[in-house]
Amino acid sequence: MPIVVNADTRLVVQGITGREGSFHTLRNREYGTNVVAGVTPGKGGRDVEGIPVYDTVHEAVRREGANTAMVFVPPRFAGDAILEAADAGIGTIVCITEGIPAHDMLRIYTHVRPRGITLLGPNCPGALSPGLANVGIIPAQVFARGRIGLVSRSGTLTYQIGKELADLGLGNSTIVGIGGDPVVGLSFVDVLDLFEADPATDLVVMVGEIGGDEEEKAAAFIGERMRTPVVAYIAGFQAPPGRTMGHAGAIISGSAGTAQAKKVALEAQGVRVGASPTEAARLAAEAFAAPG
Amino acid sequence: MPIVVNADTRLVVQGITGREGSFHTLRNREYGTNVVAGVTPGKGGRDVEGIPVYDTVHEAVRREGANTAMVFVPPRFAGDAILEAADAGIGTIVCITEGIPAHDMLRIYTHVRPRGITLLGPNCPGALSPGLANVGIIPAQVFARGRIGLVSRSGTLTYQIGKELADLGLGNSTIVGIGGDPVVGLSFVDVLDLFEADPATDLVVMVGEIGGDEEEKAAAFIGERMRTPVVAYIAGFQAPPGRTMGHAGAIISGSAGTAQAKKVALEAQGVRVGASPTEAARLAAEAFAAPG
Amino acid sequence: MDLYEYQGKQLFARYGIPVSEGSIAATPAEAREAAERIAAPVVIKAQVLVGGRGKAGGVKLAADPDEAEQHAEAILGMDIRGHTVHRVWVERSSDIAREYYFSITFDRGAKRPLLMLTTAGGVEIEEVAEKTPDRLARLHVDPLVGFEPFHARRLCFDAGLPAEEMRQAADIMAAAYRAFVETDAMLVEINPLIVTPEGKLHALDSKYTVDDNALFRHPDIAEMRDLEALPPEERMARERGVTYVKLDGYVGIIGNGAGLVMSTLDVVAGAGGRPANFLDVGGGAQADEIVTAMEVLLSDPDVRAVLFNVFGGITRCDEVARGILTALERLDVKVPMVVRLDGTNDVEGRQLLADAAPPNVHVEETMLGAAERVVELAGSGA
Amino acid sequence: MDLYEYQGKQLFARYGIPVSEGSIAATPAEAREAAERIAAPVVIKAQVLVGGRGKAGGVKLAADPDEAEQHAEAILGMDIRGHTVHRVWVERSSDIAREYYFSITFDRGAKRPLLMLTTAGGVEIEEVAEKTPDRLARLHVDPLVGFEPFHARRLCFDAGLPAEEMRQAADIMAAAYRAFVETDAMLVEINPLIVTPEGKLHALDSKYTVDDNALFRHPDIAEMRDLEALPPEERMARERGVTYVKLDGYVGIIGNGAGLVMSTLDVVAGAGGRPANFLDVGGGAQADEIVTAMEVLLSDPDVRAVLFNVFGGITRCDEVARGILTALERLDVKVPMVVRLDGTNDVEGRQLLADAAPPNVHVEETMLGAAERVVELAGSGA
Repeated sequence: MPIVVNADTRLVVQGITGREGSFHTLRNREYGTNVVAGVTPGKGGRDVEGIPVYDTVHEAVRREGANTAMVFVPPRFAGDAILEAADAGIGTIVCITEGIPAHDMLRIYTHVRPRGITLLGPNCPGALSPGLANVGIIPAQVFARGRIGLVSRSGTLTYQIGKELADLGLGNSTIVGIGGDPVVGLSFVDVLDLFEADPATDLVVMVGEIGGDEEEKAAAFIGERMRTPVVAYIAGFQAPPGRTMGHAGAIISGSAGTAQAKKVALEAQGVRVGASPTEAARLAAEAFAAPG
Repeated sequence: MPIVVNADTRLVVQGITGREGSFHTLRNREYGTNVVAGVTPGKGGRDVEGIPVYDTVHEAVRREGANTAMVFVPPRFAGDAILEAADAGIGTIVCITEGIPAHDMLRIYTHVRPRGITLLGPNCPGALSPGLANVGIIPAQVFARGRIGLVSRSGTLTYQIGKELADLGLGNSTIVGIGGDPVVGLSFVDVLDLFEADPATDLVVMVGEIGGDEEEKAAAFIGERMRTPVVAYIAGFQAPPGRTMGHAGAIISGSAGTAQAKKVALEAQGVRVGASPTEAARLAAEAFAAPG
Repeated sequence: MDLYEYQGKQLFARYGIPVSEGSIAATPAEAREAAERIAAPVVIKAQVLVGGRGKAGGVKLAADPDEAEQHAEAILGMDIRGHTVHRVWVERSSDIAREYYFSITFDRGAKRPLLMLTTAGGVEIEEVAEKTPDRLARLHVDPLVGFEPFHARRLCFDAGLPAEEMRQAADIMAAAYRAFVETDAMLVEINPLIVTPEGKLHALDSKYTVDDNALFRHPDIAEMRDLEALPPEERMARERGVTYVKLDGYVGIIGNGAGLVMSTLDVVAGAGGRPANFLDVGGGAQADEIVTAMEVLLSDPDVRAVLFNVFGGITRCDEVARGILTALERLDVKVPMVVRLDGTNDVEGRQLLADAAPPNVHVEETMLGAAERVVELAGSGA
Repeated sequence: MDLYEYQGKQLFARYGIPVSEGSIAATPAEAREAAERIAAPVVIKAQVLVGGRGKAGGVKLAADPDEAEQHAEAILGMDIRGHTVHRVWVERSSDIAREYYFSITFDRGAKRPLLMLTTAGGVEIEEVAEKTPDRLARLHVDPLVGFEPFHARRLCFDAGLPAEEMRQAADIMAAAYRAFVETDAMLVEINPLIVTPEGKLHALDSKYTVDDNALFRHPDIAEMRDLEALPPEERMARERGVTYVKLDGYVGIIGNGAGLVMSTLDVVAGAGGRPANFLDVGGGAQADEIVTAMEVLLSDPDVRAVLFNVFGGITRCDEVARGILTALERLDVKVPMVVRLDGTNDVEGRQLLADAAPPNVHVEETMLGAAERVVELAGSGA
């Protein structure tokens, strides 16, 4: 059973009646995702092309057995939406919203983490298990079904690498976009851990970028705990220190969080790091072809 | 290995230089408890009859390997002391202090519970494993070593029952006073669970009182999960509703929390409930003598 | 500590929960003045720390100041289920379209605040819970995360509140939660929470209980305590810092530790007696505290005999014995006393009593024996 | 968003952290007036969002208003590491017995606020961490539980603060924590935190960063933003809501998604070019936004060629192509452009460009190929 989203997914979409929310919900459903409900306070009782809308997540859980939530509400309400989903007993929460205050996420992370809730994002493209379920905004047509796990802090860069892999005839077990914010739920280490235990994944491609130390922690985790081979790509060698590069979390603070430091940490654990998305895909192809 | 406190206990006493703190610390040490340190902010570097005093619990942990804390500081500072012990990595915290605001305990409980910390109390007499360790204010001379677990919300009532058991030639594996406040760390269910798993315990005597529904929860737990026989005593049949009976938690709210309701719940699960401490001890002796 | 309606409403107003304009009055003249100030029909409400004042005639509508004065005259001094009315609250009368109920209780079982909202307000919540449980919205709040907008939404939708009232209800609930946490409340209840014909939500009554253990950080609330409302023995007990609860029997009971004293009441009742009180001298009591406790207990004229039941842990039995002897010297003790001392220094304690041999003190070895003896003495001493 | 020293100190004062009396001045005359008001020796401090102003001569002591005016004259307009000084902060000069350091940072690795205190203040904390790590007290605070007295005690004892200063230090730390949380700060730094000869603790400088994503709830802080401090292209970008960072190269780069754009910079550098900027049009960009982005990018005179790298997910490549064509019509584009479109509607997008066939637009199929091409064009277009 592929990780994060799969055939067991019963999705409720928070903010389903918004323009973006309804667009991606329908795309996800069209792909085959089991979308069981939507939530928009005050619009309970309506439906979005046949998907029932409720006023609260609790009701969606009670009536439709939702077990996964996708959050598509504006940033100043998104933290509350995540907490609502957690309170309603949702086990997997995928937050697409960008621009949630970092302090909100600090509190939310501290609350949900010890409760065993899987929180993906915020500011992430979601997760796609090709052929089974797509929760989020990842363009599924780019990715083929296969046995490479892909985990990334960036959306479009992931698509680029997925495309390059597909060009080499390789597909993916699950694509997980962990998000570009300073505080996100699932970290690289968390997703690597899931891939390591996933029989559907034979190789992992990890796509990092400047800022924070999650890639360094991932390197340590790979060295200590992983048997599944990992290939990496890191973006941001040209980024100047002290500037936020598009993602709230993509910033070199002082001398910490540089692409070079991340590359060195990964290589020290035997992880090959591509110099471009093209090269990363080629390294993956080589590793995939090599005897495990 | 008896529960909560035992030969592995390495005790740090918070508030060791106070009158009560130093008195009971020395009594506990005299009994054989391994008291490794005390903490009083600003008095670091001194000692209390050879027990080194530190400014912070962290230092006591780092320098003396303390793993159990006893809190003996005044109520308005005791919540902070519990949080300090938890933050310092202490695994078992025994809070003797009475009068901590209930909202403080709500926040503390919510914080420590998912972290797997054993919090006993507040407003409790502590725990005694006869012959091994005494952490708190239980008068050890009342209790003999033996195979009956004793758990109670009340201090002196526990001593009364311990004495009655001793008069019948019976002793205890561990005596646990869970405390008389509305919010305490270890509940009856938690302690029953520990006794159930404890090879040193063959029978449990549970001493409840009016207020809350922990005895009812314990009854359900006994019915569902316990193989170790349990005998009970409940105090407060004469208590009027709406009045706090000495312990902050001993209050009948509306029609909830009566001694009668608790007795009925326990008897429904086959637990024999004594009408007086004397009878409870006699029932324990009978159960103990009966083939398991 | 329970607050009067008007005190609870003061706190409501402080946190931004809408309440009616009003004044407190201790005399009919003050009630008239209040009605004059408000210059509209008013409601005169007895201020007592007990329910059922409406049925007892403690709440009256007054069309004008004359009527307000008359009603206050009737209500002041009234006895409502054992509580004397010392003050009335005079407030502007409200038009009521609907009555809701909202409360926050300290749910010790769940170890979280419990919020309840129902549109079936104005009656006891137990009744709603029993008869129309589906109309009662309930949820718990994580005390570290606090009250979030989703809690308000869930309560409103689950209770079936009209959409146009949700904003107001959410604001009131958030304010009440803040009050609950910041004043260390054990209960904040608004019943009824009314909707006026204009669609405004408004607290028409308050029930408010604050944690005694937290009063040190709320000196303003601590000052609200009305010692007049207590029976004289309990007032004395409170002033002297003794834990005392008056009951309706005739066997006075003193002991150390709440659980042991409760048990002593039960054992005395089991022996056929009726306890006059609960009195816990606490742990480590000194002789002086014993004297004070005795004084409180003996101030109750119903007490016909006293049972002293002490199990010494921190408390030393010799110290207790000394306290008893001092009390016998200082106080004019007319009733017989049974004393049972066990635990720390019990031999010394019993020896002290044996040496002094006061005529009306009977020493017993066991708790059960002591209970039987005191019941016997109380029966014959009437 | 980084705040100037004087802005950070305004927030300090609001939360009760002691700061010096002072005024902001944009002219030497204002600096003189400020010094006259203070009527004591003052310090004139350049307000720039960059470190090292002391070494650059941006901080001067003035004994009287004359001297204050002279120093302000010298400092205003000064260039400090690329930042022009537009304002000086004039504050009462402090006597310093000792210099400490205190900060709260948003530790994203630990996902908790990190508090640091050392008595070795006045220098960069990295230096302390490296040279005297045992003098640096560090701890994390649980964001749900918050800052508790024990945190203050631990920091003070671990840093070896004198006992008589602990009360003041604890108050300052608690206030700073409150400020950190309530203003959504990413950094609150007091360096130096001085002790005066009289033993008073006092913030002599401030470093303060607020989360851009949280400015919606802090309109007062949002207004503190000084657009003058930005290079003109970035100012334009900010006004138009485009994510743009100016770099020192000559190849202009536009793409969709932060990661892809960062990667594009690296691939261009790998091909031997130097990126002039980072510009992310974000997800789902419409033609208008493409035009705006182009305008921002082309306002930089250093740009010799532009690389457009788009991978369509939500973004549709035909929409991007339309934007490019509109921009070419509206703007006077003199530099060559390489366009690479992939993903959603890429065929349609490429077709639109092929049909219009603007003379200076070169379409490439792959990212690597596009990077090589733009470097080649930039080199020959100089």
